[in-house]
Amino acid sequence: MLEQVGWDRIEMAKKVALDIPDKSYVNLGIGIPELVADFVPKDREVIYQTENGLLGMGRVADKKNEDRELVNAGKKCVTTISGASFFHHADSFAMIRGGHIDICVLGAMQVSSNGDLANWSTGSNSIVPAVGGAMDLVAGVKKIFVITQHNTKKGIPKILDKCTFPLTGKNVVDRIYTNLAILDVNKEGLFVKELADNISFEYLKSKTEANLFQY
Amino acid sequence: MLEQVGWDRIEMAKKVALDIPDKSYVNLGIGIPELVADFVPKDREVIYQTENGLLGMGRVADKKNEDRELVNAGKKCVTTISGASFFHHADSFAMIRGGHIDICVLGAMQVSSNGDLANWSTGSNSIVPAVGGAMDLVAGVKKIFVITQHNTKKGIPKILDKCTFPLTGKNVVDRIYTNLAILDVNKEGLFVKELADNISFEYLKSKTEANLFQY
Amino acid sequence: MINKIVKSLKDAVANIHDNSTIMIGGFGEAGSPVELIHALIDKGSKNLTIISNNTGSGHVGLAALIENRQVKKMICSFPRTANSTVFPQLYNKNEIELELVPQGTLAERIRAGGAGIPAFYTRTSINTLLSKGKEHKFFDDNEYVLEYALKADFSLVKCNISDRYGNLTYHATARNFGPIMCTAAKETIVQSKKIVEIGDINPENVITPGIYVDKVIEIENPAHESELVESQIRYLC
Amino acid sequence: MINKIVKSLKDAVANIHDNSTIMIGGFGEAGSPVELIHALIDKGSKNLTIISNNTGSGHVGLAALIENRQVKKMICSFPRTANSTVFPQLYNKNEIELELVPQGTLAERIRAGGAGIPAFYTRTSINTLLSKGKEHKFFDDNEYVLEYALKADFSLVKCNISDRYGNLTYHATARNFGPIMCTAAKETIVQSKKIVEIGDINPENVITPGIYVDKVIEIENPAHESELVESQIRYLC
Repeated sequence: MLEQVGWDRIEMAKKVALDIPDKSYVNLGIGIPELVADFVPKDREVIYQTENGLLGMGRVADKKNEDRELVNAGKKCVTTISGASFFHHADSFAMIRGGHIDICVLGAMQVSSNGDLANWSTGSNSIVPAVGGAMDLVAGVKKIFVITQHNTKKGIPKILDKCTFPLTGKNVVDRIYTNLAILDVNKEGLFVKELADNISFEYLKSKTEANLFQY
Repeated sequence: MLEQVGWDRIEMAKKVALDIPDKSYVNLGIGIPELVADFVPKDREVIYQTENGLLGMGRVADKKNEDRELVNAGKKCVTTISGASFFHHADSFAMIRGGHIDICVLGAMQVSSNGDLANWSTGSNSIVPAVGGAMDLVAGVKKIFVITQHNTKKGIPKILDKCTFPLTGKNVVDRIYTNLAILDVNKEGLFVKELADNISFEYLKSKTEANLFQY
Repeated sequence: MINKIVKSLKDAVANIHDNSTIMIGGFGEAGSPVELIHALIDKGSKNLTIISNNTGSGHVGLAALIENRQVKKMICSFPRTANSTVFPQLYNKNEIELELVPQGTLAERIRAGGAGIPAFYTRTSINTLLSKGKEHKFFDDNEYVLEYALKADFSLVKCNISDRYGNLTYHATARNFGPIMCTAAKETIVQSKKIVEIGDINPENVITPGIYVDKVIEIENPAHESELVESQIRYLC
Repeated sequence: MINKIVKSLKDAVANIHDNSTIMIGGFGEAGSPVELIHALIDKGSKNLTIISNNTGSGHVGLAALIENRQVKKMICSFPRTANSTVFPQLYNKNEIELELVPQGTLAERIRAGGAGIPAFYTRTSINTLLSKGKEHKFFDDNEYVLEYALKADFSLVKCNISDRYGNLTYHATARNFGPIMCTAAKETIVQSKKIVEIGDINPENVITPGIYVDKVIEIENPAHESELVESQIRYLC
């Protein structure tokens, strides 16, 4: 395990959580994004959609109360909140594609300075390609937040001038939350909204393969 | 009122009813077609769809038990059978367009020898055009039965070599039930399946503006 | 807190503006949001494009909205029904526009509008006047016509039971266009016979998930359009 | 009399033939009709094209069907999940075909198949490998891709409650692909946890109207795929 530089996963999730407004309808991707719900301030009422047919997803189910047919997109057993609803897959993706979800938080393999996202394939032939609902989400949801480590475990930048992996969507990401910074994807490029504790702009630049701007 | 020649409306409806097989899913148009359900033999279980969102339509409601929000396509108050279901308009026409209904019985202004149907407009500018679900039904339902007087009140033939009114659909009608005969629409043209009581083939021909064939 | 419940019909229609495109639910009177339409008459917004299956009857509800000259154009499948005289009269005088759409195509275009589908192909209306001038394409030797999504600025919908999240259930065939119209408007305004607590509607039985609804107003005893028509009531501002 | 209830799993899958295209419901194990899939393994039909969101896990259900070499091609959105080894191994040896479809496009293509829509436009997959070579078109300055309907010879679906007409309700997120798959097959075969009398399901709460269903078999206590996988059970003929 590498030494943690900047924010840890929990701190990253907290940063995303603070940017989710009251009354939002939100879809959380598999992995780190799932942590976000725990940190949304309690005075905000946020409704979570899971693309496998549930609006009003609650917390992960206790081991004792697991229902194998009540799962989230990551196939974890979850619960429902009061006021939830179930629907079939075509209706669920109509909700997504139709622009009704306010925010989607997704993981990433690579993000480019113009908001291109690559998170489904490395392009390698040795791994079975799998896309799930990622392309539908980036095409349909109003705002796309990406939460990701700034660099791979080997230290390779994931924030790039141009993605080298096959794209999930072009020009779709609105904001990037990494262990080093929060970056806004603006028309002019990537703007640093916030630096992680003890991270300098110069350090951030050295870990990034894209132009960075300061507000 | 003209003297009734051949079958009356009830007899026509009975002829259609006998041709509806057990276990059919059927949509009945507004007007004479609505009479058909009364005459389907009791040992056949037939399910009626009404395009405004009900599968399992029952009989017309008693005056006392009318629910203005439980209506058929003709906006008459109806009832439901046990085992009915409600759905919205897009789902209802998905059922129709998707080829799931076995038989639709419709009225007609004109029918041509190749099965073209005109039943929505005379082409006159003085009447507001209205199409309803007719074009969807003829495009989607497996078998289209037309029930109509053989001639207009003025004696003008409604069964023609070619429709003069704007079409509802081309080559869509499978069988025509009139007061004078039952006609099959075959590839080779109109074939007389049955003549009404006391109606001769010659008489039928004299009332029809299309070639007629005998089996 | 999410609370979509509004307290007055005036608040319900407050955002509707001149030149809006408005979807109005209902198949004849079943599902017609009469009180919301009357509130829109009171508000007086003009130059409206209305998407609704019919054109109303008598001199109440949608017919009254048209009679009050608030409607520039109707998009519908069946503009004449029993007791429908207002629209035909204006239409014959060329004082209102009509886009006639087959009922199933109308429903699917509305669904498409809500589902992020800009256009789809259908067999309906092939070889008829209603597909003339539209793009055609063959799939497996059958000809289809390209139909475009319909969207609206507002939808006015009547439901049976709702909650503060905007979850809705409907009654019988009053469901008709309601669920799809809720999905296709920027602002969806719903009149509900009853408002219950969240959690009171079984999640399995919700027909319209709350995400599609912006405002809900409780109208416990909505008027029956046919009774108003029979009583020869005229609702005009 | 309409009676879609069959008495044995053998009867349920009796018509399935070699070279069929089969839709199989489920999102992971939620909604997966394990008993029907095992009946299909028993039957041994070969050269199948399967449309399902995933490719199964362990050595039971869909994974076992694939392992038994009955499947020529998978059409799915996410062919690898936890404990999914059978498909990846065959895929890497080029012994099974894959058509990868974004999940929402997969769902909409199935709905289109059942709804008589031969094709529709969607924004999903624009500017990606998955829209390469497909027809593109601009609507209001945005680019969309044309996607085609999916239909099947058979659908295998799991539901919660049903009746002899084939009306269905589902349980929680096991609903997923079931309702749309029921509409898109020539023959729809359903396993139901409980069969009730007609009339026992409220018409307002029916999710799949009976018209879409051909056969229903009661499987009161269906196996949980994850439990079978944890027990390392192998279902092979």
